[in-house]
Amino acid sequence: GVLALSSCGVSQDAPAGGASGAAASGPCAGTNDDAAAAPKELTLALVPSGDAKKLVDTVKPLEAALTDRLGIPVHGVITADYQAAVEAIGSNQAQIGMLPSLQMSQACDKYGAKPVLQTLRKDKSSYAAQMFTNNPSKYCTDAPAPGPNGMLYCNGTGSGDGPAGLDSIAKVKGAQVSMLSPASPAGYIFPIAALKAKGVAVEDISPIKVTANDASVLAVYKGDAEVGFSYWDAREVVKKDNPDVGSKVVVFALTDEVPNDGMSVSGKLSADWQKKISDAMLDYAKTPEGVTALTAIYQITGMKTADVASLKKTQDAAHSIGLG
Amino acid sequence: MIAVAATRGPGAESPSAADIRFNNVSVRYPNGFTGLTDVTLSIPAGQMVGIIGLSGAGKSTLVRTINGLVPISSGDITVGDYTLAPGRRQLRGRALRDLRSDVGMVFQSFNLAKRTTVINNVLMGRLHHTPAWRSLLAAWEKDDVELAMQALERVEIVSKAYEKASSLSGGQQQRVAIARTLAQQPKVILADEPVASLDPPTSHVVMRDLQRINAELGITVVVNLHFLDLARRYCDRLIGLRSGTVVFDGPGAEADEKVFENIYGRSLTAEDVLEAKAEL
Amino acid sequence: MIAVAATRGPGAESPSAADIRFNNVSVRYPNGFTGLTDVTLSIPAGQMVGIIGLSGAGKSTLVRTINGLVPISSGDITVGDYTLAPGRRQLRGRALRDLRSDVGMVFQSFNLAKRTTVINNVLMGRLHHTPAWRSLLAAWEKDDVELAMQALERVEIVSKAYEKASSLSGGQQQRVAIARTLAQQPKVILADEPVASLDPPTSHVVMRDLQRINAELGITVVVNLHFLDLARRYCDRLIGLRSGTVVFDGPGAEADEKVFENIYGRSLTAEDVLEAKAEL
Amino acid sequence: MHARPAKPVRWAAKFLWLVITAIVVAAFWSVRIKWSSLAEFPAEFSKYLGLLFGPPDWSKFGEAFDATILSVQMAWIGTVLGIIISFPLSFLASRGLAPSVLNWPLRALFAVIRAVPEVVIAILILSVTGLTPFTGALALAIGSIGTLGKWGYEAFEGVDGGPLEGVRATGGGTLALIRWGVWPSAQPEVFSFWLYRFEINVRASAILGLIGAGGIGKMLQDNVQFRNWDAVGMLLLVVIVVTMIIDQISGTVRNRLIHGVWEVPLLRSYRRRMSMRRERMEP
Amino acid sequence: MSTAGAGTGPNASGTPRNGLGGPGRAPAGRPAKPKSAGAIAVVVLILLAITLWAGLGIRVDLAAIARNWSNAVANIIQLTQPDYGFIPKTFPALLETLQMAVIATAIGAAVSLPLAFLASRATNPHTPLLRVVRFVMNLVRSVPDILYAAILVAVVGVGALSGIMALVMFNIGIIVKLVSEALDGEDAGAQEAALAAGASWFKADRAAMLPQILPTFASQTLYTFEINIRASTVIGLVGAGGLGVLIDNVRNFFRYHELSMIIFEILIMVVVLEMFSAWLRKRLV
Ligand SMILES: Nc1ncnc2c1ncn2[C@@H]1O[C@H](COP(=O)(O)OP(=O)(O)OP(=O)(O)O)[C@@H](O)[C@H]1O
Ligand SMILES: Nc1ncnc2c1ncn2[C@@H]1O[C@H](COP(=O)(O)OP(=O)(O)OP(=O)(O)O)[C@@H](O)[C@H]1O
Ligand SMILES: [Mg+2]
Ligand SMILES: [Mg+2]
Repeated sequence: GVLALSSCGVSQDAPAGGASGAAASGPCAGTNDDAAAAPKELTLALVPSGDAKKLVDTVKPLEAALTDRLGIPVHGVITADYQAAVEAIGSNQAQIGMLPSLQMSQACDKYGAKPVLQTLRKDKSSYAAQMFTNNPSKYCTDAPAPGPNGMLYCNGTGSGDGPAGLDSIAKVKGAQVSMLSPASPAGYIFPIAALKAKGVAVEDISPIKVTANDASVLAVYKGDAEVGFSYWDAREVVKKDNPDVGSKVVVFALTDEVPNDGMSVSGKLSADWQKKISDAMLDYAKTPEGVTALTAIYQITGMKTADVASLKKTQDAAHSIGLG
Repeated sequence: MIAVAATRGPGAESPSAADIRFNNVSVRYPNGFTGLTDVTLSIPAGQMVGIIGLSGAGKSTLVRTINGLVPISSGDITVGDYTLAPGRRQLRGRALRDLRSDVGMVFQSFNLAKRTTVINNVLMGRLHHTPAWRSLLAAWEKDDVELAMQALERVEIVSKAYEKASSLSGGQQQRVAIARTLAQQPKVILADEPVASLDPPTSHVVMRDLQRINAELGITVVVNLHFLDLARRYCDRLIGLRSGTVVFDGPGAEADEKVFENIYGRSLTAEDVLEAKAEL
Repeated sequence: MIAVAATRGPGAESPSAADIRFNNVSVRYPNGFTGLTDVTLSIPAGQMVGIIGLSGAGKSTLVRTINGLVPISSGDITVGDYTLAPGRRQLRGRALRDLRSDVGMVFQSFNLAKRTTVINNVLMGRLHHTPAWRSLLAAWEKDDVELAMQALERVEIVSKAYEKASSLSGGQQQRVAIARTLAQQPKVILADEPVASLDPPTSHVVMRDLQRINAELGITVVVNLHFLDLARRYCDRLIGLRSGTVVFDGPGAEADEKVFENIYGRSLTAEDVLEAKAEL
Repeated sequence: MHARPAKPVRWAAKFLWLVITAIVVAAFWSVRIKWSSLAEFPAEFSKYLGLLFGPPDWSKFGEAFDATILSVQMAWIGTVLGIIISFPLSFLASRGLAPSVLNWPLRALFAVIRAVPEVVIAILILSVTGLTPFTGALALAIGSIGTLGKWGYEAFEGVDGGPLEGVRATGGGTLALIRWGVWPSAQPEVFSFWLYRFEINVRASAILGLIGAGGIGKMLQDNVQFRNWDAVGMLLLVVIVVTMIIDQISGTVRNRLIHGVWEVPLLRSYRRRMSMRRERMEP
Repeated sequence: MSTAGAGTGPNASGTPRNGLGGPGRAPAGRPAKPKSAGAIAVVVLILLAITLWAGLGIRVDLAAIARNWSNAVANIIQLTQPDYGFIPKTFPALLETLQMAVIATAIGAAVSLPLAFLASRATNPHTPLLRVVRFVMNLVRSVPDILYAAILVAVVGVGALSGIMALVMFNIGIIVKLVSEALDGEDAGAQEAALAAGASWFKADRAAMLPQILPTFASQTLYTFEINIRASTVIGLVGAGGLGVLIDNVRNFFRYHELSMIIFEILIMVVVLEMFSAWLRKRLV
């Protein structure tokens, strides 16, 4: 085995042919397979950005609505692992994926999975990643003030439009920081890219790894970390169980805008079915029940057709910190 | 016993098929130690031969060359129609297994599969004649089971047939080992110290068993012994080994104190045995 | 040997401290089997006693009750100042260890720790007198090492002191076991079939060793034997066991064929031994 | 004539000890750890014990129990498949039972499998069987092949040579040798490591929950993430009780197979062992 | 077993038999073959039932394997092609994993050895203590390693320390189990001899049993070292450092050639350890 392996070493960064070559040339738009037979059932893979337990309960209406509209059974599976979700879509084990922007690009580059929809939150198709702390006196240059949702913000972050407050982030050096896996755009890539731009390397902070945005908030809320990364504003998810999170945890910086997560469909479906699925989802997102269910899952307020070019921003940010 | 004799198949036709002849046989172990030096012997079929000698003299080595468990380094051995030769010309594969199925062996340490039943152990003597799938599933043929039962009856331990071998006493295990050899219907039986660690009456019983098998079934018996009185009493012929060479070969009656002293390199009872200890 | 004698500490003062007395001793094993029945015996200090009997007669059981390895069920045994009693009154803890340090045992299967050196095995005999931390670190006291070396010299195997026990031949291992017992400086030596599986000359050497230790150091020796000639030749006194009861007790010279037949329940050499086999 | 030998100095052993000590010291010395934080450990630990068990949150017990059972099922199928595949391969990997052209590639295969992390195995498999517990079971099965295969050939090569010789001397072929010379001796050891691997798989299935295979791992991870310590405490108790019950059952089965008695390991008495030992020593 | 031992006691049936004498000896009756087939069938049925139950529970779908096996091929091929250029970047993580594994193995082995002696019936005659130790060890073993890591990360914070502590707990479970089982199976003759010479149990265990299980102990310790290296992938999942974090990083960006390189490095360590273990065993036995 040893010999066999060593005889065929390759360089990771040499273009290996196939779909991955697309990364270098412009944005990936995905493929379809019109020869494919109509699917008899569909699997929807969701990567949780919130409490997966709640996701299980809120995913039921979504399953039902899609089943109803498509006429074949659709069932949702939650995986906490980004790579697992992408591989599942790539191999047509899951046909629909609710994925963060980076994984949408990856699934497209690697397996031709078509990015069809992007979510809208408060009518925005992008959002900022935030940095927050339980030690505002260290990171805030002005007094924290309540934003529209009643939670505390400083350094001009209350609007939710990034970038903001990035001048104070150099102080993060040496702190305990809760962050998500390196594949998370808001929980890792954009904040780390912002820190790098200010001269703080990953090695300069001590990371506490969590796998969901609200867990990152909780880590700071409970004092396990001094600073945390998440999307804006993940504190709202935590607020239900911990009403004082808005006063104990203060947001002090916002990164560049991150393209919203969205929905990819397998490239092994016919264009016809890809469209059917995307239409069904769009249609559902317009109904009142749809809005309620989607809000419960991801605070989504609507859906729109994916902006393939914007998705690429995440990949570029990842490249800037030596990932991807 | 008659039953066993009666069921001996066509393989038993000519006892002369089992003459054993050593021609200038030497054995060198892989570590360079010489176990046997230039041994030339002829054991006619149907004889009962005892081999005696000090511990380490090469008794086990001699006996084990006969069924190829120890490969020889020079010379050759013929056992019936088979020839054991050194090196490249070694007997192997099918031919070696054929030879071994003709030569039964009783080991000093019994070499039973302790965790399986007595009858399964005895049936191992039939493995040579059993198709692979049968042996795999332990789906023994009726005839073979019958043969094994008769062998157990012969050594009078049939009542333990379905007990685990590990639950038997040493003497009982030794009998199972003999039964396994009988079930094999061999032309030659090799026995490596079959009575070590048995009490005197039991030792006599086992030796007598071997003697009867030899006399009644005409099977050649080669037996290693530490007990001179047993050797003299039960064997037609004694072969004395010392440091891998034959130093005595003759009828038991001829083997007197002098001969033993020669074989063992010292007096057996003298007061000065302490002096001899250094050799051990 | 003189050296060993000379280093015998104050513990050796009065040999009479090691008289062994059995009073109506019975042993019932946990599974209900009765190993000894109502044995009454007295072995004065300094005697060399051989115990003979069929396999399973209770020889090992008898010997093992003396150092408490097998607990007795009724009666009592006194060994010097110690009394072994059944049940609640059992000797245990410190007192039992004190008794055992006075009683050396040579096991049939040698019971050496094969993976450590010969000298470490011999030094096990000194464990009773070694503080726990020293035994933990194997930081043996000089005097103890000296004693162990002398014991090895006595059985003439000192040249192997630093070899692994597993690399020795059977006879050599038996001597190491004896040396371990000697290093213990006991008042009594119990030997459970110390010559089984040794060749005749070696057996004589071991028996003579025991005899000399008995004669020169005044140590009581109780030895289990399967070999009648050895028993008769080397022991002051023979005790015959059958089914857990004493059926003979007298000097070796008195033990003739008749006595043996009684002990073994059958003739040793008769032609009808086959009849007796069913018992085994 | 019998000079006392000088106490030999084992240079190789001394050197080996020196190297090992040096490696350990170097590791302690170089690792980036604030050893001082150990001082707070007892206080911190008791605080968390309080959070975990003071008292546990039993509200999700039903769900936890179901998830644990699913993990056990995954582990069972994983173990059974692992055994079915590794068992014949182990024989082929044993020196003396199969030609060395087979031995070496198989040993290499076992080593490769052991080198690949379970998560990676699981992700390769999920592209075949999807985000299901079955994927988890297959991942455990493949992981099991690596260890069971290795333990297998070690056990088969380690069997007592006596019975092997016994079979050889009757003229039996290789298959007979395996069936009657190797298997009866290796059997108890093999059974016991099958059971042990099952135990490992029950615990390893916790990791596979993360990738969507289901079972207790997902629940554990979620609750740890959100610092629901009382729920973690409950999960911990469920896992411990279930695995301990399995352990006792398998131990009882093992006692039956090896010693021929039905006995629950935690209750087995000492006296029993002593009498069994005596019998072993005196055939 | 024990009943068979009593039954074979020769003197049980010996004396009366002898009286028979004469040529007309009754042939010992053949015993009937015990009906073990029924028991075996029951066991097989139970095992099948459990397997069926488990199979239904996890929804076994063998057809999917036949249908989709080719899906994994491309990734597996990538995994067989390591990117050697990646080696230098793995060094810090590799070093940290090795440090953690060495420290955890050293502490684990040192703590386990006395515990193993306390957990074996062969070396600990004190039944209540034995049960307590065994119970605690069962407890220690039943907690999943990932949970140790997760809880310790919460207790002592992120980093090598919590990783090491998790590995130590894990190691103690393994070594104590395997070594105490080896002790149970070890020939206790030498220990009996030491006891018969008046040694206490402690001394007899030290002098007679320790050398006997040293090869087992050494090989199990090396085995746990191997496990520690592999477990670092799990430990890394919760942020305890080492190769695990690196693996997470590369696999999330589908850098399979780099992942392959890491696996290759682990493989080398596994093989070297196995060879060393075999060599050491041979030396010690
Ligand atoms: N596999 C082996 N490799 C090297 N030397 C061996 C091997 N087997 C036996 N010997 C050596 O060959 C010599 C003869 O051994 P053998 O077993 O034939 O003696 P023996 O006469 O049967 O002795 P015993 O009465 O002790 O059984 C001994 O010195 C022994 O050490
Ligand atoms: N631990 C035990 N439990 C039950 N029965 C036992 C035990 N140990 C020995 N026995 C039985 O007690 C009887 C006497 O055994 P013992 O070992 O004393 O015999 P022995 O005279 O030494 O025989 P041998 O010559 O075979 O060594 C035997 O029948 C044996 O089966
Ligand atoms: Mg021999
Ligand atoms: Mg005995």
